[in-house]
Order: sequence, then structure tokens, then C-alpha cells
Amino acid sequence: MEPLQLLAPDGTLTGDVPDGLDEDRLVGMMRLMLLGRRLDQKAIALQRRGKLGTYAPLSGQEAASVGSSFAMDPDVDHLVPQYREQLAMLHWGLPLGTYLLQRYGHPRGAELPEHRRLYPQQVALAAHAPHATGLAWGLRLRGERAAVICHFGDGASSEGDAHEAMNLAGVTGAPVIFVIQNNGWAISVPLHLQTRGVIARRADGVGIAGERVDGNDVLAMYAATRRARARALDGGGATLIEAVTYRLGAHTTADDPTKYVDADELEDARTRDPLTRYRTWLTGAGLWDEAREEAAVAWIDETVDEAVRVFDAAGPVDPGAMFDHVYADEPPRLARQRAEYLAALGGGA
Amino acid sequence: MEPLQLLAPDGTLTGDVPDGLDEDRLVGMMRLMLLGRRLDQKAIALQRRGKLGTYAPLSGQEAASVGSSFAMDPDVDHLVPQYREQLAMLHWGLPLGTYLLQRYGHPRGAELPEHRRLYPQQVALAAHAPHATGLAWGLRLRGERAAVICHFGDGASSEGDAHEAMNLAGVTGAPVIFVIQNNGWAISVPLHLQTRGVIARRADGVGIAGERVDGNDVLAMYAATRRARARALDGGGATLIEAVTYRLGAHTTADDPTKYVDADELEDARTRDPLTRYRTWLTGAGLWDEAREEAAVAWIDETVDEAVRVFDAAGPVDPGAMFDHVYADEPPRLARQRAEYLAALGGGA
Amino acid sequence: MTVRSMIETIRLTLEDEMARDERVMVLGEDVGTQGGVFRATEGLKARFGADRVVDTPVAEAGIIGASIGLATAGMVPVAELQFLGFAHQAFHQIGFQLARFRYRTLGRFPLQVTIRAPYGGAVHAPELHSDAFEGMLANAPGLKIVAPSTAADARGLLTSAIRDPDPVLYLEPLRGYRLVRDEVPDDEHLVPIGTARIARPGRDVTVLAWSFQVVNALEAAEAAAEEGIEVEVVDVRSLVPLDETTIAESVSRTGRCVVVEEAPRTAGFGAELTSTVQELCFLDLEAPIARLAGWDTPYPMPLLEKDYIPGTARILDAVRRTVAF
Amino acid sequence: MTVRSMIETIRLTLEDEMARDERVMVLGEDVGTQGGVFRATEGLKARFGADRVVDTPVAEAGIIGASIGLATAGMVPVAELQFLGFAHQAFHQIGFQLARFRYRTLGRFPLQVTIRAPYGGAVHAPELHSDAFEGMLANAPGLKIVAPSTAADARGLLTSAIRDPDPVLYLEPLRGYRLVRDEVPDDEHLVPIGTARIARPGRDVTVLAWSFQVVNALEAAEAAAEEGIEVEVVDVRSLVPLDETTIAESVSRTGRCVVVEEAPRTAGFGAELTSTVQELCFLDLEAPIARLAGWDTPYPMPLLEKDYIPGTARILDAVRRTVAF
Ligand SMILES: Cc1ncc(C[n+]2csc(CCOP(=O)(O)OP(=O)(O)O)c2C)c(N)n1
Ligand SMILES: Cc1ncc(C[n+]2csc(CCOP(=O)(O)OP(=O)(O)O)c2C)c(N)n1
Ligand SMILES: [Mg+2]
Ligand SMILES: [Mg+2]
Repeated sequence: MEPLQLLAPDGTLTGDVPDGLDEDRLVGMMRLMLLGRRLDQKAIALQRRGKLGTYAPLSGQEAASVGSSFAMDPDVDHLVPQYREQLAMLHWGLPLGTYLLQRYGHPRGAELPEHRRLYPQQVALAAHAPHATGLAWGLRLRGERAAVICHFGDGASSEGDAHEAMNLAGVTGAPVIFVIQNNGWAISVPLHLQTRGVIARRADGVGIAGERVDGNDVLAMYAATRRARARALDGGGATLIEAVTYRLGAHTTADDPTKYVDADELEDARTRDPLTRYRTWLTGAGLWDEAREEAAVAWIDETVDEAVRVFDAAGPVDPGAMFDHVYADEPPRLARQRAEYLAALGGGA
Repeated sequence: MEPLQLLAPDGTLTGDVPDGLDEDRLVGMMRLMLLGRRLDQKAIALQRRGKLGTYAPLSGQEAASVGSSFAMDPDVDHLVPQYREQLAMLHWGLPLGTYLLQRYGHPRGAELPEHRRLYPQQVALAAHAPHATGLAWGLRLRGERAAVICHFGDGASSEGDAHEAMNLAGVTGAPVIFVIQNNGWAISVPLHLQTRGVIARRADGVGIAGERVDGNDVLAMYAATRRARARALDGGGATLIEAVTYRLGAHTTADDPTKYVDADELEDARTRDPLTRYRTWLTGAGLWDEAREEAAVAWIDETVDEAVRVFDAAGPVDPGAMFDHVYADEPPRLARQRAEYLAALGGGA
Repeated sequence: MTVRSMIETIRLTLEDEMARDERVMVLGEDVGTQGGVFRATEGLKARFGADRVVDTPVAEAGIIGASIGLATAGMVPVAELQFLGFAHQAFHQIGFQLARFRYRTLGRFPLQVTIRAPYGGAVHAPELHSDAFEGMLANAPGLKIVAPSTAADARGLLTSAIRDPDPVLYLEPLRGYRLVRDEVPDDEHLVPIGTARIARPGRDVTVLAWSFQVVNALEAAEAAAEEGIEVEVVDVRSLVPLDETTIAESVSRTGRCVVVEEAPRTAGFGAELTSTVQELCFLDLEAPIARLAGWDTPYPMPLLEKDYIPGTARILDAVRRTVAF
Repeated sequence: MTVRSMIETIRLTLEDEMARDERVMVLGEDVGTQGGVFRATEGLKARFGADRVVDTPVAEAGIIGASIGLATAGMVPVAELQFLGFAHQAFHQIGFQLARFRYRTLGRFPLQVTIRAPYGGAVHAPELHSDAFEGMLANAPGLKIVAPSTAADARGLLTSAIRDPDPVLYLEPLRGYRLVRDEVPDDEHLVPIGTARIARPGRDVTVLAWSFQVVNALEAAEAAAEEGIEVEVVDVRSLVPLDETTIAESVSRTGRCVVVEEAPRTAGFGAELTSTVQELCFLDLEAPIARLAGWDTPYPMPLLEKDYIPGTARILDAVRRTVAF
């Protein structure tokens, strides 16, 4: 199953620029992709300085995240992300500072935008897939014209939850788009040990639409997702998009990929870098130049620095926060535990 | 995806009689199918008289069970069955009396043949599918030339376990054959609410071989399973066989299908009765006649009567049986509980 | 007030709640056309349509996972698990997704979800159908667990569960579906989650039970009364949150306590009750708290089950021993 | 004897057992080339090959389910779950398939399967990675559960677990992987499953703990000693089966007991210990058994975790209160 491609690895346009992408948005995609790449560097540096817990870099997957996100309307649609979707989450309005606080383990890092179209990032692989199906199904039942996009990885696609979610999407006709980021790895486990099947083909087995897309081609990702969204909104049901991409960095900052990634394979993958490809085309099309790159970098540095400022200003943790939001009303037993805890704090224990 | 068919519903042979079926075995399949049909009647009667708990009739699915079972070698291969596979279990040497005791809830009903190639029947839908994968994988690791066959239903195929098992079979190359008995129903839920996909197509998604077979055609079921077994033994890995069949009876004796099964649909399904079809062809081929039918019925009645005698002779339950086989060695706490229980029994509580 | 069976009451309550609030929907295996394998949802699809009464594929994690999504979309899902024994397939979704969503989103995504599940033994069911594993889920903060023993409470607690802004696991006693019959309010009736009920007052010993074991406990109390022992039966009915006040007050008064449950003894919910009572009533206890439970074996074959789960005789015996201590 | 860290000891023990018995195999996520995310299986694939050290797809139910099948085929699988927090995805396979296979086949299919899972908090891990839910699985008869706190016991219990004819869940303290270091026998070393260990003798109060909390308990005991309180620390180490004899003997002697665990308090395994002790030692108890645990909230964000799980200060405080009662 040949992946859909609109931009060849050398940046040649092999199809049409998809509808819905004016200059602003074409440039916006580039900027967000760049932000992703630089965020990785900055976050890894922060982590080394002990400011973040583990961080999951996204380098290599910028096109898959950004193309699929731009094809949705964050003012209307919903995002149900796995942990490596920081770019999609930012696109849905999560402040970068909040994201960093989350990685730091600060309770305020769990703050989500008020609009409630952004789910918390999911750590349990594929456990959020049925949530996405239910959410999309519920939107349809409530008569809202909106779709849901849910990202997860090739590893997560092996989980039973992924199958249950996609099959349920098939029978309910839920307007949901599953984007499987097939980045070749689940931590150290390569794709051929994860599955011998073609992930996109799973769509046939559960009766939803399926597409295999070059995940390093932001235009193809955009086009496929846009088509899937139109299908979802028109009552055509769910789509599974397999984004064939490659994880260029470590699984997380706790991981050392040199132990298991073949250096040649990695080199080869770098030749398909989604940023280079898109930049080449964008530049050729007269939409990108050094000035724009510099402006983007300045904006990014500003954005990241601002986020780090927010982060640094977050202040100490409110100890009582541990007991907040377990239930709408605190049961007596929990109230007693809270009191006991706060008293001990006061007592200097 | 057109199901493989060798016998048309009117009993015309549309392909070749598969290899491996001499007269004896062709007749043997008919006899076992007939046994199934009559066992349903007898078991339902026993259940009405309070002798069995719930019973899950198999009428309509005889060909799928028998054809797939005959293609395996019970002296070598292993069976990992769901609860509606009484015929396959008998083929693997389970005494019918034991089967009835199991349905009665008698502890001795859990006795399995000593050869250990027959797993206990599984009640938790698809939970046995990963067992089958692991067993097949283990046989390969141990250097045994044997395959595993594992049956479950269209409903069970929606469970995450089914996906995990089949995907793992793909990457391990385990010699396992999953026979999905797509009988149109999961209790009251019809196939189109169970899935919108083609179940056999799931094979592509996980990288195993897939076949869609007319499950009411015992020759086609035999042929497909035989092919799958050869593939498994030759290192070609796992196969998913979707047997397209129909449940002619109730889900179990506790179920009233008239509440949800359309009478016309059922009438229509009866025209594809696997027994009639096979009997017609077998008769035309000169391998079956009234005398053979009578002999078969006599043998069946005898078999069932004998089983009922075993059943009746099973005697009262050994109360201590409740505590047996929790662990190889009984921990002190459990020993104390056993003693307490037995003492209370003695004391007439 | 009308005398109704428990199953009829549950059906009626679901119907009332669906009529009252159009966001309420029912989903699960066989809940639609069939009306549930025990008829708890009979007639609902005919009245409310296939969008609100949904037959799902056989996929428990999917059912609970989808309920989470449905709730965040603004629906009020009431999911049925056909038997609690198959809740295990959804364990990660119940204990670690559903229960925690409010907490991990700082209240942004509360989940008004009810899970109904029949459970409990002595109905001659196949393997795994009789398992009583409520204690396992009681260790998952964020989830509420209730288990009525009367039809009236079945109504009151189900109404409260559906309207509760947090997820509630609502356990139905298989054995009591038709056996339990009592006066049920015809109109709206709420029992606050987190309150126990004194099912029978008594001064000599407190028996703590829930679900069908309350019926057994009351029977044992009758028998004990004939021997001059006055048993107080407390229907715990809300496992999480627990009504420590009612429980502690009772045991402190009687000074003796017997805890009854159907799960295997080791690490069942009875252990929580026993611990709580010894913490709250230590100085008032005149005998060790007796824990009655299933034995530490898997649920046995049906012909043995009546000896597996505690029955009247075992409760009576424990009551006698506790009083005589 | 060599001083080794716990993680090194686990690795070594796996290697020894694989060398001893060619049926032993290791499977799980990242156990192969990577040698496990914590290096517990480092070097094993190089030595024993890809057939016996297997990187599996990300599918926990599949891993445990396949282990059942592998065991019946005559292999001895040692499955790794990357974190106990993801055992929930396999809950039905662990608690209701693996644990029951011997029972439901009348002994025909015993399952010699070990599940290794790191767990426990205070390592600044993401959500769900620190959960301590051993108590939930303790309610599943047929499964054994062990949780060493020293490197020596890590060796002894892992050897016993792998050789045990029944399924054993072997819990590894994340926090202790590198922190815990002690003298480990170089040769074969077995600790019988079902035995507790007196980690420190004392006469005033018994602290029951397991896994990393034993380290905290010992620290608290040091501090208490300076105040003149002699704490006896019992390392429970085998949750199922439980060594009631050692535990009861200790508490009966000291008359006082503190139970420490990391799971949420309600219905954690601490409840089982508390109940057992009050049953076995009722007349000897001079104070209520104190239960220390995580609070009844989901595991909090990392910056709060040190206040979530019991630490030395809370243990010391409970010890003081229990002695002063
Ligand atoms: C249910 C579950 N099992 C195991 C893990 C541990 N784990 C974290 S990431 C990971 C690999 C995931 O691979 P993939 O889904 O391909 O996503 P990627 O990291 O490549 O983006 C594993 C096994 C987990 N988080 N959740
Ligand atoms: C895990 C699990 N969930 C639910 C059930 C309850 N249940 C028993 S049979 C059944 C329908 C199964 O349908 P299918 O798999 O098609 O098999 P069939 O009965 O048609 O042979 C259901 C839902 C179960 N046994 N196990
Ligand atoms: Mg991946
Ligand atoms: Mg079916």
C-alpha cells in the first residue's frame, strides 16, 4: 500500500497543493514545525539541567503532527492526544508554559484550556482511543458538527484498546480520525517486531476508511486529514490514517537510542527529514526565505523563553492540591486525610 | 470478499474434493455433524428437566466446527476452544459425559483428557486467543511439529484480546489457526452492530494469512483449514479463517431468540443448512444412504445415552474438591479454611 | 409505593431517568432489542430509540472508554457490563481512566458516568459469571461503588448514581433480581451515596453486609433472635465513600462485629471494613471482628457454590462465636 | 557473597536461571536488544538468543495471555510488565486466566509463569508509572505475590518464583533498583515464598512493610531507637501466601502494630494485614493497628509524590502514637 505523497523527499511537488491552505497557513505550518524542532533542543537542555522530568522529543514527526492538526479546526474540533503531540496540543491552545510544567511534574501543568476541546495527554498507550470514539459519537448525538482527532503510535496500535476503539467507531459512525504515527519504533522495538501487518489496512477489518500517508510530507498529511474530516462531518464516519514517519531522536530523555538504532538507518531517515522537504518546496514557491526563517526563529525563541518564564514563575506547589478534584464533593474520609496531612505540614513533619 | 465454497447450498460440488478425505473421513464428518444436531436436542431436553445448567446449542455451525477439526490431527495438534465447540472437543477426545457434567456444574466436568492437547473451554470471550498464540509459539520453540486451532465468535472478535493475539501471532510466526465462527449473532446483537468490517480482512492488518470461507460448507472449511495447517507446519505462520455461518438456535437455553431474530431471516438461513447440503452431496456421491443414516443415528443415540449414564453415575460432589488445585502446595491459610469447612460440614452446618 | 422486584425497579428507574434527562443514554451488550439478558433495559429502546439505547460490540474496555468520551461530549452514559466478571476486561478503563479523569484534569473533565453490573453467586452460572470483585475496584480513588440490597434502595441509589457528577459503579445482586421484592416509591427517590442503612436494629452484635448478603444476614438475625441474640444488621450499601459514622456508631454500641462478603477472603473489601472498624472502635471491641467471605479459591463449579459463599448458617455461626468470645 | 544493587541482582538471577533451565525465557516490551528500560535483562539476548529473550508488541494482555500458552507448551516464561501501572491492561489475563488455570483444569494445566513488574513511587515518573496496586491482585486466588526489599531477597525470591510451579507476580521496587545494595550470595539462593523476614528485631512495636517501604521503616526504626522505642520491622515480602505465623508471633510479642504501604489507603493490601493481625492477635493488642498508606487520591503529580507515599517521618509519627496509645 503506497503511502500518499504530495511532496517528494527532495521537495518537488508531485500533486496539487491541497485546498484550504492559503499563504498564511502554509507559512504557519512551517513555523509550527520549526517550533517543534527547536522545542526539542530547548526541552532536552532544560531536562539536563533538572528542570523537566522526562521529555519525549518529536523530531522527525513534525509534518505528521502539524499537517493533521492544521486540517482540523481547533475552534470546533477536538484533540485527544498521546504524549508525543506537543505541537498538536499547542495548536489547540495549550500554553507552552503549561506544557513544560506538566513535564516538570507541577500540578499546574495539568491545566487545560477552558474550551474543553483538548483532552489531557495520554500516557497509557491507546487507552485514549476509545475516549476519542465516545467523544465523537457523543458530538454526533448532541447534534454538533465537529470531528475528533486522536493520535497514537505504532506501538500503541498493538493494544486491544486500539482495536476496540476503531471497531466501535465503525459501528457508531463516529466522526473520529485516528492518526497512527508509525515512527518505526516503540521505544527500542522496531516496527517489524511490533507488527507484520499494514496498519492502514486495519481499517478494512473494522469498516472505517483507511489511508496510508507519507508522514514526513506535511501537505499529504494535511490533505488526507482534511478529506477524513470532511467525511466525518458529512456522516461518512471514521478514518484511520497511518502516517509513515520516523523518530529521529530518542524515545525520551531517559532513553539511549544508540543502543538499538542502526546508524545507517538513521542517516537514511534523515534524508527524508520533513522540515527540509517542506522548507525546500516552500522556498521554491516563494513563500519562505531567510528573513522568514529568522523571524520564525525569533518568534520561537521568544515563545519558548516566555514559556520558561511562566514556568519559573509557577511558584511552589500548593500542598493541598494533592487532595483537590478527586470527587466533586469531598467525602469525609478524604477530608480527614487532607486535614491530617495539612496538620502534619504545619507541625513541620 | 467472496467466501470460499466447494459445495453449493443445493449440494452441488463446485470444486474438487479436498485432499486428505477418504470415504471413512467423509462419512465420519457427516456422523459428527449429525451428532451435533441431535446432541442439541437431547441437551436442551436434559436442561429442561433440570439436569444441565445453560447449554449453548451449535445447530447451524456443524460444518464450521467439524470441517475445521477434521483438517487437524488431534493426535498431534492442539485445540483451544470457546464454549460452543463441543464437537471439536469431542473430536479431541473429551468424553461426552464429561462435557455434560461440565454443563451441569459438576467439578468432574472439568476433567480434561490426559494428552493435554485440549484446553478447557473458554467463557471469557477471546481471552483464550492469546493462549493459543502462546501455545503455538511455544510448540515451535520446543521444536514440535504441531499446530494449534482456536475457535471464537464474531462477537469475541471485537475484544481487544483477539487483536493482540492475532498481531502477536504475526510477529512470532506462531503456527496457530484462528477460526472465527461468524454466526451472525452475539447473543442478540446482529453482525452489523458488531462490526462494519470484513473480519477476514483483519488478517492483512496484522500480517497473517486470511481466508473467508462458507462456514456451512464442510468441504470448504476442511480445505481452508488444511491449507492453513500446512502453512503453519511449514513455517508460514498463522491464519485467520472467517467461517461465515449462521446460528440456527438460541444463544443458550437461557435465551429466547424470537425476541430479536427475524423469522424470515431465519427461514432463509435454514435453506443453507450445512447438514442438508452435505448429506445431499454425500448421497449423490454414493457415500451416504438411509442405512448409514440409521446406523449413525443409532450410534449417536447410544453415545448420548452412554454419556447420560456416565453423567448420572457421577455421584455426589466431593466437598473438599472446592479446595483442590488452587496451588501445587496448599498454603497454610487455605489449609485452615479447608479444615474449617470440612469441620462445619461434619458438624452439620 | 408499590411492591416491586429489584430488576423491575431498576428498569423503571432507568426509564424515569431517561425521561427526565435526555442526555441519559444506556449502552452495553444486548441492552437494546433484547432489553438486556436480565431484562433490565426492556422496552427502553422502543421508547427512547436506538441512539439512546445502544447495543454495543462485545468489547468491555471499549464500552467504558467510549462512556468517558460520551460524558465529555455532554451525554450521561449508563453503561451495562453484562456481568461484573467481565469488568476485568475493562479494568484499566474503569480504575485508571474513568476514576481519575476529574483529578488529572483539575476538574475540567468531570465524568458523569454510571456503570451497572450484576454480580454475586448462587445462581448456577458458568465460570466467571459469579465473581464478586468489588474490593479490587474500591482501591481506585475517584470511583464510587454502591450495592443495594432492597428494591427501594435499588431505585434510590440508581437515581443518585446517574445524577452524581462522578463515576459510580452500581452493583446489582444477580440472586436478588427477582427474589428481592419490597415497597418502592413510585415517584422520584434518592438515597444519598455514602450512607449506610440500619436494616435491623439490635444490641448484641453488628453484622456488616451489602448486596445479597444483607438478605442472608437478616435471615441469620431472625434465627439468632430465637436464641436470644439481638443482631444489628447494617447494610453498608455504599462501599465508596463509606459511611464510617453509622458503622462505627453501631459497632461501638454493640461491641462486636461480623463482616460478610462473597469475594475471596484475602484482600476482599471485608478487609477494609474490618480495618476501619478496628481503627474507629478499638476500645469498644469486646471480640475480634469476624470476617466471613468466599474461600481463598477461585469461584468453584456451580454444584459447590452454595458452600463457597457465606450463607445464613455460616453467618449465624460467626454471630454466635463472636457473642460468646 | 558480593555487594550488588537490586537491579544488577535481578539481571544476574535471570541469567543464572536461563543458564540452568533452557525452558526459561524472557518476554516483554523492550527486554531484548535494549535489555529492558531499567537494564534488568541487559545482555540476555546476546547470550541466549532472540528466541528466548523476546521483544514483544505493546500489548500487555497479549503478553500475559501468550505466557499462559507458552507455559502449557512446556516453556517457563518470565514476562516483564514495564510498569505495574500497565498490568491493568492485562488484569483479566492475570487475575482470571493465569491465576485460575490450575484450578479450572483440576491440575491438568499448571502454569509455571513469573511476571516481573517494577512499581512504587518517588522516582518522578509520569502518570500511572508509580502506582502500587498489588492489593487488587491479592484478591485473585491462585496467584502468588512477592515483593523483595533487599538485593539478597531479590535473588532468593526471583529464583523461587521462576521455579515455582504456580504463577508468581514478582514486584520490584523502582526506587530501590540502584539505591538498595547489599550482600548477595553468588551461588544459587532460594527464599521460600510464603515466609516473612524479621528485618530488625524490637520489642515495643511491630512495623509491617514490604518492598521499598521496608527501607523507610528501618530508617524510622533507627530514629525511634534514639527516642528509646525499639521497633521490630517485619519485611512481609510474600503477600500471597502470607506468613501469618511470623507476623502474628511478632505482634503478639510487641502488642502494637503499624502497617505501611504505598497504595491508596482504602482497600489496599494494608487492610488485609490489619484484618489478619486483629484476628490473630486480638487479645494481645494494646493499641489500634495503625495503617499508613497513600492518601485516597489518584497518584499525584511528581512534585507532590514525596508527600503522597508514606516516608520515614510519617512512619515515625505512627510508631510514636501507637506506642503512646
Ligand atoms: C499501556 C502501556 N503500556 C506500556 C507503556 C510503556 N511505554 C511507554 S512509550 C512505549 C512505546 C510506545 O510506542 P509508540 O506507541 O509507537 O509511540 P512512540 O513512543 O513511538 O511515539 C511504551 C511501551 C505505556 N505507556 N502504556
Ligand atoms: C469477556 C466477555 N464479555 C461478555 C461475555 C458475555 N457473553 C457471553 S456470550 C456473548 C456473545 C458472544 O458472541 P460470539 O462471540 O459471536 O459467539 P457466539 O455466542 O455467537 O458463538 C456474550 C456477550 C462473556 N462471556 N465474556
Ligand atoms: Mg512509535
Ligand atoms: Mg456469534
